[in-house]
Amino acid sequence: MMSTAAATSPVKAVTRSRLFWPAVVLAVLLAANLAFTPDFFAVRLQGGHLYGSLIDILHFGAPLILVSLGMTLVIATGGIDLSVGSTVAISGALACLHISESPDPGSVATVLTAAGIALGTAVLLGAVNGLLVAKVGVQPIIATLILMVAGRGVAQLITDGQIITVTSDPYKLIGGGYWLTMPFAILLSALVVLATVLLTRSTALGLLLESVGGNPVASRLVGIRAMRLVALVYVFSALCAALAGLMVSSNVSAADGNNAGLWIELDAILAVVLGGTSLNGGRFSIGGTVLGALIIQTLSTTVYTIGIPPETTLVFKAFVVIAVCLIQSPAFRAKLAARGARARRTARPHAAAPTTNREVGA
Amino acid sequence: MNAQALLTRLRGQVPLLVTAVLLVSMFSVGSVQYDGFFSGQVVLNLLIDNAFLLVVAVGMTFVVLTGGIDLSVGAVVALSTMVSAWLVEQHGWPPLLVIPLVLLMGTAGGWLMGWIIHVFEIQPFIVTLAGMFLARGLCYTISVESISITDPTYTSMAQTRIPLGDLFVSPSALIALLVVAAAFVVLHYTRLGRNVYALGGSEQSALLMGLPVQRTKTTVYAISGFCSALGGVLLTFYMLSGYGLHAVGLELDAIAAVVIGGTLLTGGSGYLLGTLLGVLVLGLIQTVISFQGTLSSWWTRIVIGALLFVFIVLQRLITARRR
Amino acid sequence: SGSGSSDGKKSDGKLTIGFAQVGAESGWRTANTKSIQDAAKKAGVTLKFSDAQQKQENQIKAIRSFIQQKVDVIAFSPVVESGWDTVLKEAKAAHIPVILTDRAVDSKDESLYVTFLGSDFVEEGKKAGDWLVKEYASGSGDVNIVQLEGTTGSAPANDRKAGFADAIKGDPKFKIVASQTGDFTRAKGKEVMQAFLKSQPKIDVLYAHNDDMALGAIQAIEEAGKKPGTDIKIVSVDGVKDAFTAMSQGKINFDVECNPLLGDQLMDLAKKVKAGESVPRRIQTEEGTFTPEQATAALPNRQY
Amino acid sequence: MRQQPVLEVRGIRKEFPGVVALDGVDFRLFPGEVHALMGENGAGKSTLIKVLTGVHPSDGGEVVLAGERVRIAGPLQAQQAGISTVYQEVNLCPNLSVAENIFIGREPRRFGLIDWTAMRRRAAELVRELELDVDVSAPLNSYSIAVQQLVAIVRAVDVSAKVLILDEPTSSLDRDEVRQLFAVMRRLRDQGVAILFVSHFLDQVYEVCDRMTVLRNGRLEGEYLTSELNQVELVSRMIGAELAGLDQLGGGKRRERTAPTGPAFLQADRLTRRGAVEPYDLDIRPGEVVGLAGLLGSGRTEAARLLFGADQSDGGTLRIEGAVTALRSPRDAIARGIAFCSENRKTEGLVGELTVRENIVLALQAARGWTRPLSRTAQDAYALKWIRALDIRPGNPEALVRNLSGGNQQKVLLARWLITDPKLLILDEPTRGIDIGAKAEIQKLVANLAEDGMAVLFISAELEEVLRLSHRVGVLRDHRMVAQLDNDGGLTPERVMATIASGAHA
Ligand SMILES: Nc1ncnc2c1ncn2[C@@H]1O[C@H](COP(=O)(O)OP(=O)(O)OP(=O)(O)O)[C@@H](O)[C@H]1O
Ligand SMILES: Nc1ncnc2c1ncn2[C@@H]1O[C@H](COP(=O)(O)OP(=O)(O)OP(=O)(O)O)[C@@H](O)[C@H]1O
Ligand SMILES: [Mg+2]
Ligand SMILES: [Mg+2]
Repeated sequence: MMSTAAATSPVKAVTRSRLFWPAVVLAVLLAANLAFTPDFFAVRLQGGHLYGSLIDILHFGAPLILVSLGMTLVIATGGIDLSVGSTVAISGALACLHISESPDPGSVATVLTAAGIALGTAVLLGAVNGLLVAKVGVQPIIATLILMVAGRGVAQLITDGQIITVTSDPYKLIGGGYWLTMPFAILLSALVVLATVLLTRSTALGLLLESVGGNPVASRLVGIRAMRLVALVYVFSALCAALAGLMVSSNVSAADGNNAGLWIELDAILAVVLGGTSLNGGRFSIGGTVLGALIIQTLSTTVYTIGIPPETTLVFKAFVVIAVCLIQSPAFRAKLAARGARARRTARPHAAAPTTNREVGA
Repeated sequence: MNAQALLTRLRGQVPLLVTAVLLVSMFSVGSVQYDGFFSGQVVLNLLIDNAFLLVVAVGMTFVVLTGGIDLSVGAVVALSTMVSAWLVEQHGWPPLLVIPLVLLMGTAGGWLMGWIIHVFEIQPFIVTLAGMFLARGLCYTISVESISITDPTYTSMAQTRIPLGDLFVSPSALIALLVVAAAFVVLHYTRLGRNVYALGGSEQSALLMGLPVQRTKTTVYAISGFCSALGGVLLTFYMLSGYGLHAVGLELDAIAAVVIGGTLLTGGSGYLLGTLLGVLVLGLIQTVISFQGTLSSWWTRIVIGALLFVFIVLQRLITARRR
Repeated sequence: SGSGSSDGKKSDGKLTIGFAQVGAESGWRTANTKSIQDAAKKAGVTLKFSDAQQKQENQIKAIRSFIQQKVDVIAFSPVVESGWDTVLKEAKAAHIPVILTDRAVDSKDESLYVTFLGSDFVEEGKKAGDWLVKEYASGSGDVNIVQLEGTTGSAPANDRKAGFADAIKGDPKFKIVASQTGDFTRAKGKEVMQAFLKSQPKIDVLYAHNDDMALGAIQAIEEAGKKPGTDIKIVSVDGVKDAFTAMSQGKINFDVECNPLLGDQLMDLAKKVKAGESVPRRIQTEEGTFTPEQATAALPNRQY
Repeated sequence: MRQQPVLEVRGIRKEFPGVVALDGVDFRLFPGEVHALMGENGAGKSTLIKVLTGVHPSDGGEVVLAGERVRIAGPLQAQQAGISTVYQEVNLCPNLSVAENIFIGREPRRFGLIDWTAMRRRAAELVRELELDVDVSAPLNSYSIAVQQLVAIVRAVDVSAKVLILDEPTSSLDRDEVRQLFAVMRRLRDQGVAILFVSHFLDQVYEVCDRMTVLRNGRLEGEYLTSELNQVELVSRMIGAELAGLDQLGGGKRRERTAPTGPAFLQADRLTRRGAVEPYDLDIRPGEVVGLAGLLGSGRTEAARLLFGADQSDGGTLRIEGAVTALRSPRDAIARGIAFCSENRKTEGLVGELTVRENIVLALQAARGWTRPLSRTAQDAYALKWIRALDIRPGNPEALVRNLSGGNQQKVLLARWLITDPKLLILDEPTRGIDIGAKAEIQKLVANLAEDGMAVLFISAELEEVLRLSHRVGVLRDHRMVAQLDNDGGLTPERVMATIASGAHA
């Protein structure tokens, strides 16, 4: 339940690390795939691109990682952002609309403007969320639910309910292209993750966020501008979602107002929680979130590769999620260890003399 | 001192009153705006059409009051419709056996989730999300098609109209109101109810005060499971079919209704009657939309969002000013 | 404001239709909605339109409110087949005729609706399968098929899967080696196809339940260094414009049309029904199948 | 005391990751006695209580209740076995009413349903017994920490158990309340209840306890009859060293200093907030320590919060360094060099999930803004400096604050504000739950800071402490500043009490 940070040995330091159990889970999932597809870990160079299942996981996981990243900071402040899926759709729609209507869809300038429009709108949307939560004092879940519902309508309004297909090489690069043999999306989200880690951990931002999420009353009394921080965090989340939206639409060269980012908020929250960040706010772990997102993506890939029929996919997922949570739960491990110890004790011939223990009230 | 006590208690009800007033104003605006809107039947239809949501939201209220969340409700509703339809139609079981069985199943499922949440200290979000996957998945393993129900018990429950003067309600609506009344009594007049609030206020304190934390938690999720299953039964009456894609996203509607009703998602504070109002708000928005009748699909969503926005912001601003 | 004023509306001779749409979940659906809205305008019909956001309960509520508003005709595309009896009985009691579009309901009581106008998803799947059987009639080796299914549990997915399976079941050389849901979306179609390409050593044919998934899968196939349409044959359903473009480039081999443009037909029907004329119980929309050549020819005047 | 102990523990051991909190502790509690559990901050008193009542599972040893070995699985089971406990941090539900907090779990019922009227009536009676004037249907969190502490006591006492455990129940109570509590304790003792009492106030311990058990560093030091161990000896047992004399501990005699003159740092002029404090005047000069005295609920905290912008005043003016200032938020106040160490460390002070280091630098970091982070070296330096200076245990800056003992948490809170080097330091019950050694250190520290030119507003329920430190004492009564007394050496606790009682200017 609790642990002091005093690590006594390097081994313990590793197992106590908050990333240890998510990493174990990810490794187990990947290994399970290997059993079904022997060349699952194979990565080869094909046509100048890295090609392989692992690359796919990272590639398709990239937007989820981004969305979860924003979600992590929101959750750290004790909030939640349901609107990310809609933001994904809106940003893709705006960018594709701009590109498809521009006379020169293939030019870098057009693509940059398109991205600028999408990200700029995201800032606005995030600010609305932020204001509702921080200033008006609406509960985060309901504040962002508004945009979740309306936003998808806005996205469809932008695309006129159709799927906007674009042909633009520079735009294709964002989510579907390659750079230095790697999918650009992976590099981009790695960059954003890195930047966020730097931003939160080498400035005081992380500490202040954790403080606001951990104890809002105390945070006000130490002079933290909680309102501004909270509002900012929603803007950041929207930005991440918008970037993910660019990726998603760029990857298929089309904007789908209705389906892009559908239910991604649930996946993102799940990723954050699997990564060890509590929904109650406070301590957050970006590394954990990345692992969590990869776990979710790997799980989908697993479903495809080992050929689970669609009817049973959800049952399979349910069991995996529960198993993952149990493995990660210190309480579960403690109970398991206690049971093991008890079994060993009773197995020993010179067990302690039987005691007349009475369970009080039990 | 007694007057003061009364005053404090009244102050606690302000958000509820504000919500009610806003609801009435919304109805009035609708009546002015649309023909045929200003009628008792429109109000009763709110109950008839949202009976299952109301029941589910009541269960959700218990969970949210303890500071938890139950994402599985929509899927459990779907599973209940599926199991009912499957057993009644394809196996010929009698409804009077099937309905209690389904309720038991929901309750047991909820109880199990609560148990896992408490004993293994896993966040409710994940456990109930897994529950959601499982319940939906089980639907599909039964059948990916929808199953129609022609059983006379179900059809009569579906089509019975209880007259109220010129107007009518459905049995489901009455059942839902009964559930609200029962839940109100449980929350406010039993130890369980008070333990629920205590747990939401501070789980640590509740434990140290010697309250039965584990039992309360599992009970609360069991109640939510029961309500979901009952919601499923009501939905079966309403739709006369079982289907794995029924009630998709219902969990969000239920949570929204609870939160709009003034219950804090962090637990410990809220009102059951607020949940009733929350459900009515959502239903009324839906009604306004369908009376408008000129909105394209996307404008429907945008207007729902906008109405929600106006409602929430007004609710917040008015209650905040009052303090 | 009272309920009496709806009578006043009727007296101006304008027909009022309440149309309860499933939602706007795909480009196909949007084209369907648009066709109905445009046709209503053209025919001078007052259209009460309601979007159910893919929820049956919302559709039921919408139909109830149409009854409340005393429209002349109710039309709707059922989200699912079952569960309509109650509300349709209410409509019947209010003497409002009901027209089903796009998909039938499984009600035993035939009197609950006057007619059905729409497509047959099973037939579409069958057409796709039939083409495949013909295409491979001469070959003898195994034909490994991967299937991209629509949203699990949804009617088109169920029926297109069943129709297809039915058509190919006669010949054991057709093997569906992998089948997953792609949720009717391009992104999912691409993602699933990418996984298939890695886990399946040999894929001959891709059958997609709609064009969007096929279009996503084409990208995945290209990225894997294969030629869609040649290395892997592609069969799809819907016939949207983007798919026609892909066909004209030889990337899709066969497309079964599922026509969303039934607005004009619906308005005609509604007028007839209101006027008391008798109409057929079931009206199939005009739907074709397309080969790349036909598609190339049809591409310039494709509307959606 | 020939009888059998009602509660006995033998060889109790409790380990937390990295800390052995209890190491083979024996302890006996007899019916009809008040037994003190003594030890420095972090000695293991609260842990022993938590192990006894099943909050923490023990790692060894046994618990014997009325002659039978038992395994107590949790507070619920402890209560059922007749052990009623007030834990150190107030552990009640802030969202419930006072009455519910007293009765929850054992609400009076009629026809199976809770009888609200009876519950409120009985709660009001119980509360009146302690001469508390509170509205029992108001939510608990509308009351100060002291009131909450009393409510917790009322709850525990009313359970009428065989064993009553009180972990620092008096840490924020004033004399009157303590007197009333002791009366209740004596009455229960006479009825045969065994009472375990923890306090850092030696006078209180000697006043009410029959025997005591001393812990040091998680080990049993010994069990003594109060009458056989004098205070000096007790303290040396607690800290494990011989002491020259008690004087050192008591912080020495009152310092003889002349009150600084010169312009005030802060001047409140008819400052007020409706429902909280009546208009009051207050000047504080650099180098001056101003104390606030008053009974529980007299409005000291509320007065102080206005000076920090924690609450908004709705009348009067505030001048800081001569300029009229409206403090809109604590941040404003901090920017002007004011620091406020709140009385409720759990809800208004610490962020439990963060480490000691992070909690210590939090205020300083907030003031610098997020773009100018303190380097890790600087953070460590601050943390280690104050861990040493205040003897925070365990001395690991990376320990989570919520795992620290109550007294050590209080020290962390104090350290947080001391490193901001404020011009005015507002201390609301800074020594709550702090052991007597550390208390003396803190008092010395405050005096030194003032000598170096810091203005200090010092609030404490312990009047002696206020008088020892302050140049001037503001007296509050019923939310009204009734007097400001110069502490020129002649001011005694009795005179302050008299002022409070008469409510008039002395
Ligand atoms: N949950 C925990 N996890 C880790 N260490 C803990 C935990 N609870 C207590 N400790 C440690 O156990 C030791 C004993 O703490 P305890 O609270 O019993 O002290 P105490 O005697 O009550 O002190 P105080 O007078 O300050 O209240 C301390 O070093 C503390 O840090
Ligand atoms: N007679 C009373 N007894 C106890 N509390 C009261 C009484 N009257 C009012 N209160 C409430 O208790 C709080 C007292 O305010 P405040 O915290 O400023 O007092 P204090 O002098 O700091 O006393 P302490 O902190 O010791 O309780 C206020 O919230 C007030 O509403
Ligand atoms: Mg303690
Ligand atoms: Mg105080």
